[in-house]
Amino acid sequence: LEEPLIFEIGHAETTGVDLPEIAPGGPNRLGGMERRDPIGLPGLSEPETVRHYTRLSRQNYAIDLGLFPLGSCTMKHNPRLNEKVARIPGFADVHPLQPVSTVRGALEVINELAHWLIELTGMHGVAMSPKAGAHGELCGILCIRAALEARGDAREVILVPESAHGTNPATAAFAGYRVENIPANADGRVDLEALKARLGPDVAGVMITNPNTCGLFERDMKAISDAVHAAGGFVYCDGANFNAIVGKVRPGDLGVDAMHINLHKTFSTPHGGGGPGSGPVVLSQALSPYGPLPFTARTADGVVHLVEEENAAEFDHTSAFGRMTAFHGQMGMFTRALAYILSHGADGLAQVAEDAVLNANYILRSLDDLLDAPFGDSGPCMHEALFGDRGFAEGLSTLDLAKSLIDEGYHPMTMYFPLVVHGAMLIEPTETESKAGLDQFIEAFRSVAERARAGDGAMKQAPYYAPRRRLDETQAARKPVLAWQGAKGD
Amino acid sequence: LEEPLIFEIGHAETTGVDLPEIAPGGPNRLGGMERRDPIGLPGLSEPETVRHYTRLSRQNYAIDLGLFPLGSCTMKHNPRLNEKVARIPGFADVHPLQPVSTVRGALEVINELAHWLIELTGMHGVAMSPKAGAHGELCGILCIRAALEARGDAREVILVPESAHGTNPATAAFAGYRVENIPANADGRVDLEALKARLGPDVAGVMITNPNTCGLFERDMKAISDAVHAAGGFVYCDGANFNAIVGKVRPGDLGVDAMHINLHKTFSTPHGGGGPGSGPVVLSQALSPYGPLPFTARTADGVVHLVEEENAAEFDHTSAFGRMTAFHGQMGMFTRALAYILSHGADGLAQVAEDAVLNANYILRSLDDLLDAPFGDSGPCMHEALFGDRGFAEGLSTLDLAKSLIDEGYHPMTMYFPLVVHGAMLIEPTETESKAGLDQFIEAFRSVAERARAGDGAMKQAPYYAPRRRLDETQAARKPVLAWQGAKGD
Amino acid sequence: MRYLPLTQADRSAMLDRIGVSSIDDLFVDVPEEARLSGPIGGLPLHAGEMAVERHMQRLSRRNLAAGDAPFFLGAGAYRHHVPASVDHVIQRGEFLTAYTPYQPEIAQGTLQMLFEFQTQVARLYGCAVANASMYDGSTACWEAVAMAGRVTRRKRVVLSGALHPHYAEVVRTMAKFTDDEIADALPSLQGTPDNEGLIARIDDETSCVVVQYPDILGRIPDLGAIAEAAHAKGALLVAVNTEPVALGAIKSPGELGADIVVGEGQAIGVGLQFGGPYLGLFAVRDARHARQMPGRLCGETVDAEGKRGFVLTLSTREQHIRREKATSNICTNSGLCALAFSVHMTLLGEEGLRRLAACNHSLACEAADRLAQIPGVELLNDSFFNEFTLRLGTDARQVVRRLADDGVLAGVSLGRLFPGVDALEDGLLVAVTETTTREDIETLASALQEALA
Amino acid sequence: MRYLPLTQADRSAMLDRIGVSSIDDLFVDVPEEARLSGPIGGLPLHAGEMAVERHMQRLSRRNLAAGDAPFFLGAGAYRHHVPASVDHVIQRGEFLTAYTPYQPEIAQGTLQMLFEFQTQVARLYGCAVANASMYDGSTACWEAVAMAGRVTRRKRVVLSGALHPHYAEVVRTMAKFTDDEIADALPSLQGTPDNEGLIARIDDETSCVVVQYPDILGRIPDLGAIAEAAHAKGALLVAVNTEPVALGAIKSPGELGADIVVGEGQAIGVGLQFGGPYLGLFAVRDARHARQMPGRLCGETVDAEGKRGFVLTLSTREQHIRREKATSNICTNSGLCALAFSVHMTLLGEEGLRRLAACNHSLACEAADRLAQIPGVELLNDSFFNEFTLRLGTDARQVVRRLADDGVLAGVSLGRLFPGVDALEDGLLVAVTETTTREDIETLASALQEALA
Repeated sequence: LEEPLIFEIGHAETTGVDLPEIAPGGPNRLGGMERRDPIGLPGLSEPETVRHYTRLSRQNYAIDLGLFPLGSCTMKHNPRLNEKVARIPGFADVHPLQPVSTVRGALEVINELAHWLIELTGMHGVAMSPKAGAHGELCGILCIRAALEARGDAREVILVPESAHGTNPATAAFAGYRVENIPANADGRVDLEALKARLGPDVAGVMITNPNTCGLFERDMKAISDAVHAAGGFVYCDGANFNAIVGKVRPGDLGVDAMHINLHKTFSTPHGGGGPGSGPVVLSQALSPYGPLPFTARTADGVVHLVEEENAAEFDHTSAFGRMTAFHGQMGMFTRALAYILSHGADGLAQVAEDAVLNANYILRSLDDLLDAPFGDSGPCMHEALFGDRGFAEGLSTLDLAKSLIDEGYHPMTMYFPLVVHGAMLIEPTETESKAGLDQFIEAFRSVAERARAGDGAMKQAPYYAPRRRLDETQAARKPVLAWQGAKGD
Repeated sequence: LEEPLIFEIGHAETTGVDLPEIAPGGPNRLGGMERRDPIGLPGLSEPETVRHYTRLSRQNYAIDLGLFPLGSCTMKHNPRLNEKVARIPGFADVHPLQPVSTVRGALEVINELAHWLIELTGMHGVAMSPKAGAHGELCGILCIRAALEARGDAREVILVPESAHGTNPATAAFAGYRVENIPANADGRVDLEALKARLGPDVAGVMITNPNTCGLFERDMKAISDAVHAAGGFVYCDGANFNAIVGKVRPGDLGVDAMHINLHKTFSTPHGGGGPGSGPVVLSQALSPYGPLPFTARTADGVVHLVEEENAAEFDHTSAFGRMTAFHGQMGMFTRALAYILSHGADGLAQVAEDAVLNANYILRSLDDLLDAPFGDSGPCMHEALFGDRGFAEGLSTLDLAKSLIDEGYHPMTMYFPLVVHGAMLIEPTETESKAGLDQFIEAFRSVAERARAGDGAMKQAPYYAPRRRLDETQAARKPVLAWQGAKGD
Repeated sequence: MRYLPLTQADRSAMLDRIGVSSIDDLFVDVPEEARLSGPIGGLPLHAGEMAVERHMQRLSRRNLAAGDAPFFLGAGAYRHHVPASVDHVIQRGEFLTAYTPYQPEIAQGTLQMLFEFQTQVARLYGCAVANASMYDGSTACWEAVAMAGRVTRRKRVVLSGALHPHYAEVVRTMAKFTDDEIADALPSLQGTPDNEGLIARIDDETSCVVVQYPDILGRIPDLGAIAEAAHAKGALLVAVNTEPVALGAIKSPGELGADIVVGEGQAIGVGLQFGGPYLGLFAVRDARHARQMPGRLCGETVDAEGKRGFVLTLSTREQHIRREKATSNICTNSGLCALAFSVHMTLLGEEGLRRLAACNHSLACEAADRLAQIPGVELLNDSFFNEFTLRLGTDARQVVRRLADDGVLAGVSLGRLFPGVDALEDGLLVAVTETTTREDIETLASALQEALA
Repeated sequence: MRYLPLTQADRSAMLDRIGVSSIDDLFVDVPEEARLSGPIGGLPLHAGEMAVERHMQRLSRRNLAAGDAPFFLGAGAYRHHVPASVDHVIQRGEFLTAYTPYQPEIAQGTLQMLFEFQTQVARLYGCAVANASMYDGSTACWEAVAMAGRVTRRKRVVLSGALHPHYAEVVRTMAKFTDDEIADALPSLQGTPDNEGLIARIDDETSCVVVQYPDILGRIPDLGAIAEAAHAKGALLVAVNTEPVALGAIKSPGELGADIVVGEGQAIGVGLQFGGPYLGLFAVRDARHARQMPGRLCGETVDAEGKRGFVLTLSTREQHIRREKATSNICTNSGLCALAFSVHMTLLGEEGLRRLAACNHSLACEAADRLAQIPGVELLNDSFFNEFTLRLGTDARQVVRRLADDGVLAGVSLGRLFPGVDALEDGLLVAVTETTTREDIETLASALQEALA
């Protein structure tokens, strides 16, 4: 059965909510702006609503259904306890502008999470308000810009490795910087000498991902940081891959000045089909004064304060570059992330990194006889295993392998990223997969890889067993249909 | 992907719960009964557990996925508000033996629900503790037996119509009665004259379903009751079909002495794949004194009391026939049912009955050109439409049609029940289906009915598109495998 | 109404198709005088979610939730921590809103779960076969008695005095109608269960002897000796367990020779819920007894393509097939509670169950020692798992009520369980689980000391 | 650890396959000096569910939940009743734990939902196209300003003084780095918004004028007049709505000529959550502007068999394709909040939304009249929907704090929103929704009267 659109089954007069009937057209104080025309919003009764969304949900793949081998995206299990605590009325049913005397617990949560993020990263401060990873990146780059401006130093360039996430250059550009690439060396890491050669008074900083998007730890990270600092720049670290090192390595010890943390990656707040995210940014001592408002601070008396525009001076924070968002950030994600950190504890978080790296290396070594592993000879990977499409039969691509993997019951791995590897396949199993689950996945992956090498043309039409066959993305983009075009009446 | 058993993927040392490690074998007070051998219970981590059960769940059909045309079973939408209120800690986290001063609210819920059940049925009292419909039936029959014994009248026979649910004769037998059938007349109802002829001093009572299992209202109900009462017997009414008349007709007005109410049918507590149920029994004035303990009673001061063995005398209830169960009945279902009643209100409940009957007649009249409707000519049906297999091609049965319906995306209707109609198909759409949903179902049903008439042999192997093809029930019963037979170790 | 999808236009169109002019015409078979002329007396009109939720919240606040007080009640219902993922699973619409799995092709989720559940219960109980669950422990207990009658064709039932009094009352109630003879007794207030006295009551007419393990006073009887004596007389031993967590620490009843093991499964996954819905567990040590069992059974089989699958089986025992000749009139199991139990048990696993049991026992030992220090308080039990009996030297009901007024839920008085039995009235049953904190124990100790001073 | 499935035996077997002897060997690329020698400072070891839940519960009790007090806060975040089925749907694992729908064949659930969401938002806003959501209203507001700059190629932004001050501050913050010029102002404390003053600030260099509707003081500006003036100067009108329920009662911004309509969708389905996660809504009146929009867009297409299906589209605007040339650096939407909004909106439907709006307005009118009767209290607004401004004649911040101490959450003081602006300090914003009871209004009235006496 195909699931129709709500616009095809709903009626304007149907409602799944019982509310008193109030005659329209009576006296009102709407300033003459009363709405008269139909809006075009169909309603469904509760039974129809629950069924519609239940059926829709079953066309999705999800972590609860199986492994999500998405390199760089860290799709791991979402603990149900965290869903429960986020729904405690004392957190879920609190207004952001309530008098601080009535929200001490909420401020405690923010402050406690901030504290552990600082400890886990070895940094000095943290801006909690950014709404997602890319927002956090922007926040970090703006801190760098604010710090440079504060010393009257108008630098223009941000250096970004070729293998960076697309958000990195987009963020730098959005913050008004010119983006230049840093080359990689043969073993997939930043070319330290090339970087040093490029540094100079026009370079505001570098944006580096560590572990990098090839799944490798940047061995020279500290040297890179030292060089950048020596040249008067700052080091931004993309925290997307923090899951590989949480509890094991502190970016602050490597000289990083700013790093965003995707709470939905390392700290497992649910991905939700594309958000909401949450992107706190940890900051070095040099950048902390420039972090945006609001934030929380615990004073010597143990009280946690909310620091906003009006009391920034009391907390010696008048250099804040401004405000990234209304209110205080993603509280609902903070409660989940804090519960995650406390549940795992110091031992559990280190185990997270260890098991994530173990699982990735297990996959690397279980597939590298069949697939080209471009950096496989240079030692272990971190939490993700990278392969290229060398050895595939003529005419078959990474995309075909990915879509064939769907027929095996799995979500595809990350494809064509990083750009530095041809037909890249980046696989991140995460620590929440069992060995039995990995073995099953490896078997499925080997089967599609063998078909790709053998030139099984049927792969070009995969998937066959998904809710939909391949979708025509070109048509969607050429003649965009972005809203239902039916009538607004019934 | 086939989902393995937990015994095939779990390990004795794996656990999804973090608990302190306490060394076994230390001093204890277990009276020398310490367990030493392995138990054989595999554990799974939380990610594996959530995934296992999520995947399993997707092999089920459910109301949330589609229409459930099960005659006599009233599978309707389960409001999510009811799930929410049942989980309020003040209800869900209360012990049945707490001092009554700490459970006044729980007693209020029971008493309030009891009050509305009495009002809706026009009866005098209600026994709330029975755990399910059949348990309620037993309770009602035991009330009858207790009342008869109290007047020293040892009657031996219970009369049951041929079309009755299997629980009716089983219950009567379990309560020590001999069961005799009452014949039906040509239009599918109890033959009043035959019944009258059988009544006598050995007849303890009758068990009647109204609306009956042919989906028809027993027009002569009052006359039946009068005749039974005149002969010194009692009238038990099976309340399975109360959904057809709730808010429209009160069984008490028709002379019923006892009727169980399946809260999961009329009042939509969730079916849960086979329970838990809840079967309060409403009682006439004559039977109320014999109802079992415990129950609740509100005194003139407004306080709700718990009446148990020790204070039964204070509440003038020393004739209670005993206790049906530990504690007070299905509290978790009471909260849901009360929320259901209050949500619908007097107008909504009557509308429930009206829409349920309307939907059933719509199906009756949308299919009766294609299917034999044995009582279709004698007027409208109540909340379910009954068809027979006359007109099916040789070799095709109601079962084949049912299994073919699965391939159309629906759960089968009730089959081969009531027994009085050959190849019976009993369809109850309930009031929570939309017209669009019914139209889609009718179309699917017509298509399989046409195939059954045309003799489409492929139907014999249906379903084709379900998680499983037809299962070998004979093998299951002949060589029962009722537990996993693997080793208890890992 | 938010739950009713039909619009007025739908209703008109449908009446047209049916060929009647109004809904009333569909109720033509209901005699005029039986139709309600107006709405049900006193019941208000339909109400929005907010109003209903507020009403229920208001009522709930008149209860003292166990989580809001130091809490020590047991006596057949135990408060354990239920992992958040259990509730997540049972709220999946595909489990919550599914029907009884009579159509196995589209009910493998429920069926495989039941098969796993049956195996878990059988193993926990040390039995060969368990059914797909019953209403609760007390009704399962009666069903066991009835089954023992069918197996032995005898009518005399010996109940241990230390059987939960509600369970005993259910058996007595049902037996009134089946003419079974019930030999019961009161519990003996001594540190060790009176096995000799019980054994002495078993005779050649006895169908079964029913023993709770641990018993209602928290003591752990030596089932092995009773089994031996029962079997010597041709009787069956029915073991009743109301705290499954205990079986992570003590031997299973099946291992000790019980023939039928029944119990309450509420402690694992289900929660307190003021007494219901709960989860009746029912198992037999000898697989040959399976066909005499009541209730639903799920069995393994194959489908037309040879794939493993599960079905409800041996239904020839059941009422919908056998009608008045069924082994029981039961037609419901406690499906969703069985799911909750099974999910929780899967999360625990053997290691988790053993740790949970160890943690319960160790805290209970601490609590017993602490409370026994209070002047005037005496610990009755020689053996116990997570529940024990204190003698207070005064009417424990009064003490419990007084402590409740101070917000301490002190336990279950024997007077509440056995009203009118003077010899028991100074007894207080105290249960301790992993949800009990040391502060709770201290609070109880102080409150008790004060109340007894 | 309950979340980590590997057993020690698994780990050993895996290390064998990899060919190293210990996990440490896998971290060989991490320089020795960068490895932590011990556990993270101060962080305790792993904790069970009970311990974590207790800790969080303890913290939560230091908050006063809105449901536990008479509650009148708005100012960009509104408390509405969310039907229970909304939370049920968003907890479905297939929605909750799904990834961004980049693989459309196995993400039609999320994609169809987004397509329906986009249509609902577009219709509510009176626009042609809406995107799949942004972080929240304030960031959507900045994205609208940035987009207006791209469309008009102008750099001067006129902000209405009655724009939410946090929104204005976000725009000002971002503009510092993009060199946009921001012309802003303070709100005028008068009954009707100062349209003339605003219009006078629009010039030929203006890329857009940003107007909140209803505005931060609760007044309902005549957007039509502003749109006309803006268009006459070649500028775009960006309308900002923070209370979508209002649009069930008043004309849509698109209908009135707004070019870009953005807002906060939190009020429908999402809840208060101390400010996040919320739901940024973003729509354009003219479909031709779609390619200039930021954020994800879901579009209809067909699959290889011709079946209707949905995909993320026009991604050539986005960072993962265009990198530094993208229209925004945004890469997340607020997917689960969009789902909650869409489910709630589907439950409401047009009829429900209109009723909800009518009910909010009518209760707000009652409350305004009641509160204006208090001596010393003056109602500022000539027009309002469910939120209005009172002048108290004294510092409203103090009054709010005092009432909070008495358990009444009286509203948002203008002093909190506009710190340091003396002219506004006696202003109190009061919001009233369907969750407000008449008793709440009376409680507030008495408390206010007492505080002002």
